[in-house]
Amino acid sequence: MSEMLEIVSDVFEKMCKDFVTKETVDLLEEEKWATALWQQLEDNELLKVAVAEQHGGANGDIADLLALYQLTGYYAVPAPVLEHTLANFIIELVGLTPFSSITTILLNEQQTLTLTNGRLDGTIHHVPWARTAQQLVTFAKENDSTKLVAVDLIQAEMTYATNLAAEPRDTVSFEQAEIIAQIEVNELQFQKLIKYATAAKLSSIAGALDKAFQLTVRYSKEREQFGRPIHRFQLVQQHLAILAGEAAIATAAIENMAGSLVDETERFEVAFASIRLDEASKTVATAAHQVHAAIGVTYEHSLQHYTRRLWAWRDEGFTAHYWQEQLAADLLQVEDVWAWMTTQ
Amino acid sequence: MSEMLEIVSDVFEKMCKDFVTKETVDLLEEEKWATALWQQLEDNELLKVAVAEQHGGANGDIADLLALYQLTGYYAVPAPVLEHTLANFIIELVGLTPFSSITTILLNEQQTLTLTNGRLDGTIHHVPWARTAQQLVTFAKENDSTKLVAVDLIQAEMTYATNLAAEPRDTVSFEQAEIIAQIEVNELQFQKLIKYATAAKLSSIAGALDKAFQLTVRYSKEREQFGRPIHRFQLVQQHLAILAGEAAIATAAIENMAGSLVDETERFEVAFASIRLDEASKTVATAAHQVHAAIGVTYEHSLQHYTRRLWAWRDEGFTAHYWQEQLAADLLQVEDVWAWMTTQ
Amino acid sequence: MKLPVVQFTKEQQAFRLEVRAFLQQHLKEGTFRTKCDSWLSGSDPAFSKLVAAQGWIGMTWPSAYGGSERSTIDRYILTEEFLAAGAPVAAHWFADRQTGPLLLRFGTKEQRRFFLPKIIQGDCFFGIGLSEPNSGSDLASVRTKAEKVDGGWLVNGAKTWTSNAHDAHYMVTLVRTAPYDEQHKHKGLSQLILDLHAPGVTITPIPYLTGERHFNDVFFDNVFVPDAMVVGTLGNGWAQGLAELAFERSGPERILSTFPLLNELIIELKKAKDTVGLATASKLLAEMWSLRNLSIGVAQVLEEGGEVGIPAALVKSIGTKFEQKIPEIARLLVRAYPNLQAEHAFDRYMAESILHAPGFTIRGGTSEVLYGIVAKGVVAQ
Amino acid sequence: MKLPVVQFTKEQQAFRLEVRAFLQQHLKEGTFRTKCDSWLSGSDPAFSKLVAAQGWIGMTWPSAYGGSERSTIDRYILTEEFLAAGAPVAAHWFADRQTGPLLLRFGTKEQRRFFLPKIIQGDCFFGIGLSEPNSGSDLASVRTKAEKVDGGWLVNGAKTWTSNAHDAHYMVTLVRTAPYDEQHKHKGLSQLILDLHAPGVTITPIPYLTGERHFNDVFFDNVFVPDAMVVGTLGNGWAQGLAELAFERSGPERILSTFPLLNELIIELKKAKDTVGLATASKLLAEMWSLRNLSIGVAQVLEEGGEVGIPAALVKSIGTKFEQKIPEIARLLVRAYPNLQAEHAFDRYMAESILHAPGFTIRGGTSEVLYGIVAKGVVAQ
Repeated sequence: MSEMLEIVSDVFEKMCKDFVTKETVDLLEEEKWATALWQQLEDNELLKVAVAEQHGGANGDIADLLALYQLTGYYAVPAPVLEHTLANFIIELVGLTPFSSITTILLNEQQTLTLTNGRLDGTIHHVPWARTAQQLVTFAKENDSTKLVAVDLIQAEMTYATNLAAEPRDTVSFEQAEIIAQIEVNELQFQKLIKYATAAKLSSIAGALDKAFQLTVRYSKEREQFGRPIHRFQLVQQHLAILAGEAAIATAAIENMAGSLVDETERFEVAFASIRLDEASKTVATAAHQVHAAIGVTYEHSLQHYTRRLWAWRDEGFTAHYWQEQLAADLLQVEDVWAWMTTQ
Repeated sequence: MSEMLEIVSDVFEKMCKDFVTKETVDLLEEEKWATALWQQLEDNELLKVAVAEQHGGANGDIADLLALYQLTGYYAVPAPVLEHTLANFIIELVGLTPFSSITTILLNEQQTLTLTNGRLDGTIHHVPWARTAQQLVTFAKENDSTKLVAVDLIQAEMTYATNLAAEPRDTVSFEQAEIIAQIEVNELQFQKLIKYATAAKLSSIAGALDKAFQLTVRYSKEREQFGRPIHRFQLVQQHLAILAGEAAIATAAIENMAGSLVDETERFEVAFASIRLDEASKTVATAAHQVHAAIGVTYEHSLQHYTRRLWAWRDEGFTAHYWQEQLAADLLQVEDVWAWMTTQ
Repeated sequence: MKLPVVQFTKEQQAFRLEVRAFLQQHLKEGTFRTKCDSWLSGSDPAFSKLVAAQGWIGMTWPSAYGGSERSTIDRYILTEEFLAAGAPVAAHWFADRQTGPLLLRFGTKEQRRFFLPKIIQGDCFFGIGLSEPNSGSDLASVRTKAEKVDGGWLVNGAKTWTSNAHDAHYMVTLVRTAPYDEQHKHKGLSQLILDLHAPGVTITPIPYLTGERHFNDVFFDNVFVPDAMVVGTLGNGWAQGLAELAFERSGPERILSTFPLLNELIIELKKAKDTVGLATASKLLAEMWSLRNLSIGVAQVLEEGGEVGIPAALVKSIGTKFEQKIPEIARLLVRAYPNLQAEHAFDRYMAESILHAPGFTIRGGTSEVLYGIVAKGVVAQ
Repeated sequence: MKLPVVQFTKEQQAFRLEVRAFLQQHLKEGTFRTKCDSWLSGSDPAFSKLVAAQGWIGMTWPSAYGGSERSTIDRYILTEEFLAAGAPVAAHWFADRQTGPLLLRFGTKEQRRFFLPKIIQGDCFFGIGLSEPNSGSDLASVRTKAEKVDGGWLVNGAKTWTSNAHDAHYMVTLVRTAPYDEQHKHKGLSQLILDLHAPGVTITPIPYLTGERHFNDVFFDNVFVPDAMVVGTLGNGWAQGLAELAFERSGPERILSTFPLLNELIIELKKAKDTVGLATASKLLAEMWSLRNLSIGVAQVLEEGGEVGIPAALVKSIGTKFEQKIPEIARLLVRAYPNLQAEHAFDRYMAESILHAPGFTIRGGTSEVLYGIVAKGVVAQ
């Protein structure tokens, strides 16, 4: 992490602490969100961290963004911070101009939108924060080629829906919608974009699972059973050790992945991280709930904000499923698996 | 279990206790076996329990045999008791005459022997106790049909080998060997025979895993660590509970399977038992060794006789692999899986 | 630990088909919609009335009270079919599974005459009052107290995690009828039948993580309970409560809570002709089959009045892990976007299963507590 | 718990290729045959001499003793390559991994001068004398005692589970140099370098379950150990021993013991063009990758002299479970008939892996003990 971003990270975390309470996250269930936080982030130019200087940003890189996304996951930030910043990062990357009004992004495995003569048609499901955003950045098919397009959502027909964590995931339909910008992406660019999008999601997941781990440690110290704090029981210690392991594994995976992306040496890091964090999400959610027992499955307790996100996020965008299939195809071509894994 | 067999079972178990010590099982490593036990079994006509009365047997059924095989597994009996009795049961079933001299059997998924004009050719691997037996009962291909054949092993070329548990599993080759008997088996008979053979193996596995469980309980009471018997530690209790569960599941599976075979209502019981006991073998071997710690991986301790058998047997004959594939094919035809499982 | 092998009789098989036909008809008519974990989270008093009309609540109880005196195995079949179909049986669940047998074993003649017919008719639901805010797995530490007054008891304190208390009429409540004694925690506990509509009772929801109403806190402020509502022997509440647990731990509801998802998984795999996936699914069926053997065996022993503490704890601990595992394996085989509101049944059952799964290995005795019970049992043998 | 991300330098990558070429050459020449769990069960003094000739034993140690002063990361790379190739490095393993670092930290100048060059030349192997017949995981309960005599110590007692003691020349032995005190078990323990060929030493094999010689009992009957062979401070043996554990717990040998099987599995799946199987195998690779990140990060912190107690315990507990899981997953994907003598590499590696797997989660700290260490660590933070 650059020195600049260390400061940005600290400020961002302070804002999360100040503006994202359990009650703020709960707002999502009432179809509201953390507008006060958003205002603060905007006022402090934190939404432009990875935007180029010529567009008024701080010129951060993908690793900087991923560090922020660990925080949005850790605090379950109920605002489209990831979507807006990632959308702008990605459209800048392909040479388009970033937006200052709220922008969302969805890069999906199944591409259901079509582009014909600059007009967009089709329906896309599970669009994060579509109801809140002004622009959507997504893929569209034009004949045999894949385009990255930006489109104004005012032209869309929308059905509100949510994921398992009550985050907005709306269904969006276009009929002959005019697009703001488009650019063709070749296979190499496509891979790069979906790796960035996957890495963004994985960073949030790592943040959420670290939080579930921290909440569990805290609870194990506060809760007493049979006259002792429960962390004194071997079976609870086993859960804590398993959680600590998954958290450590996840953190190391994310950092190695981020390092490879920023160095442009990435080969399989995103795929491996995706597969490993899918496993970690399950293990962490299970163990955290088991230690918390009944209290953990209540709406009142904040554990659910993190475990529900883990359950939701793992099945969104490019999933572990997808990356496993990619790796399987790659392995068919690999001569020696040990050399492949250890030699650049 | 019939009353007759309850008595037979008791006598058989008493002989196992008297004639099968740890040292007897160790004999296998020196290419010896429990000949004294064999003599006793023969003298007491226990090898003919399931042979028809007209052939001098006690007319037992498959459930009676399976009960004995649980005991051969529980005591790791180092003698071809299962093979000899099962071979005779099976050849009687298809209308041939049982043998009194030692007979072995191998029904294999891959049929590598061919029959031409009453002459047998080919090589068959992993034949249990071939070095000790006089006859082998096995499948052979003749054109497109499958035959059950009995052949005198004196005509075979043999290479000694063992399975993971040091039990004889020899490679046997025939060249124009004369056969003693043959009979064609149709698909229905084939299924019946391989189910009996699988059920026999599974009963031994259930016996061995019950023994591994019992040894572990005993050890947890004897062994002290940090000033207490180890069964007082929650993590050891967890292992014991898991072992108890697998043992109970395995016993119930075997008994339901045996019941369905003897009633001739068997549909998927052998397949399910095979799949579930494959899983149980892994779980039991792992947990039993973990509780025993270092002592359990020594040659001196008898645990290894049972865990090595579990590791060996699960990959012999018709394995869980095979039955899963069969069930997958069946499921394609099943209308309603709940109805299929619960309605005869 | 040998359990009997149960072969269903022709009559039992016919009964299964009868129950199945009833459920299929109501599914078709839209009386209910299949749901995972319906036995605890699917409370529908109107549906319970329909079940009662069939004679299927309290079906094993004496005819004197309106029961059909059917066997435990018949009831087992009934329960299985309801769970497999994901029918909403939560409203009458505790009265049928626990309160009835408790009253038949320990209740007075008056209690039986008063409550059992009402339960059988689907007019009287019960909650269970065991846990307290600070007791958790340590049930012996309950503090809710009942003080003797003229003609009855005054109850003060609180119970928590009471499922569906808001739909229930009464609650069997474990209280201290003698002062708490640190050295003999299990003593002085008694079971009272407490009218949830009595003055001084406050029921407040503890919303589930999905926001659904399910658990409740139940507070008692000088709630009067007549002497006639004491169950069994004063001070014997701990032992009576333990006796209930075997019924609670080994039923099909510890195996089948997520069966609708497993069924849907197989439907999806069949559609895709995915034999590799079906081979994996067959492992789940093998687990289910092996758990059913154990669970039905326990039911048979219970019918015969035998001791099943350990095998019942095994069914609970292994079965609930199996229920929990189904969504995690299903999502590896078929891609899903889990959503409680989804049209697509697979996505909906996935969401129900994932969100309810954490509770499976907690409610009715955590896996950790059960491991201890089993281990102590096998070591003592 | 943030660990550094290590990017290998160009030099390090070149070194890896150098090691790999050496191993491939010797594989081709038949100097050794790939084996699972070769670091503990593949003792071959002649091969150790070849390794020494490359300067690859004690390669991080000061040049004053013949070392190459290379980095911990270089040594990490070396070790990885040896394990991935399943090379027989057990003979010099403990001297290289533990004894050298111990002497560099706590040994006298004379001890270093005497032992380190010999170790580096592959002429001196060490065993580890920790466990005793009744100590198990409770190491503080060791009873082997050393009594002060003129010029040294007389050792009586016994050690057990000493790997490859029969090939070793010396053993770092944990003994009581002060009487056992139930209240302060950790006090009065010291580490002595004991000559395994000294009078009074008896080494008897404890055959492994395969019958192979691997573990040993080592008995001491009035064995004289000169004063000069005390390591570090008298009575400080417990603390010195603990310091060794981080080195012991987090290396690639806690991840790669069954890598030859995983590699062979992928070869088989590729042959069969089984992409579903390869997708499952890719999960194993993802686990391996994630464990390596952690393990290499710990190595880097160790290089910088940092504290790694908890992450090292995590690598050990998670890594050994991973090693143990490989044969169990491999056999679901490719049919095998595991056999130590098989021609077919897959069957042979399966047998080696299955038969050695139980030890992975026991040796060097059982998983149960490690869970306690980690939990106490995270609770204290």
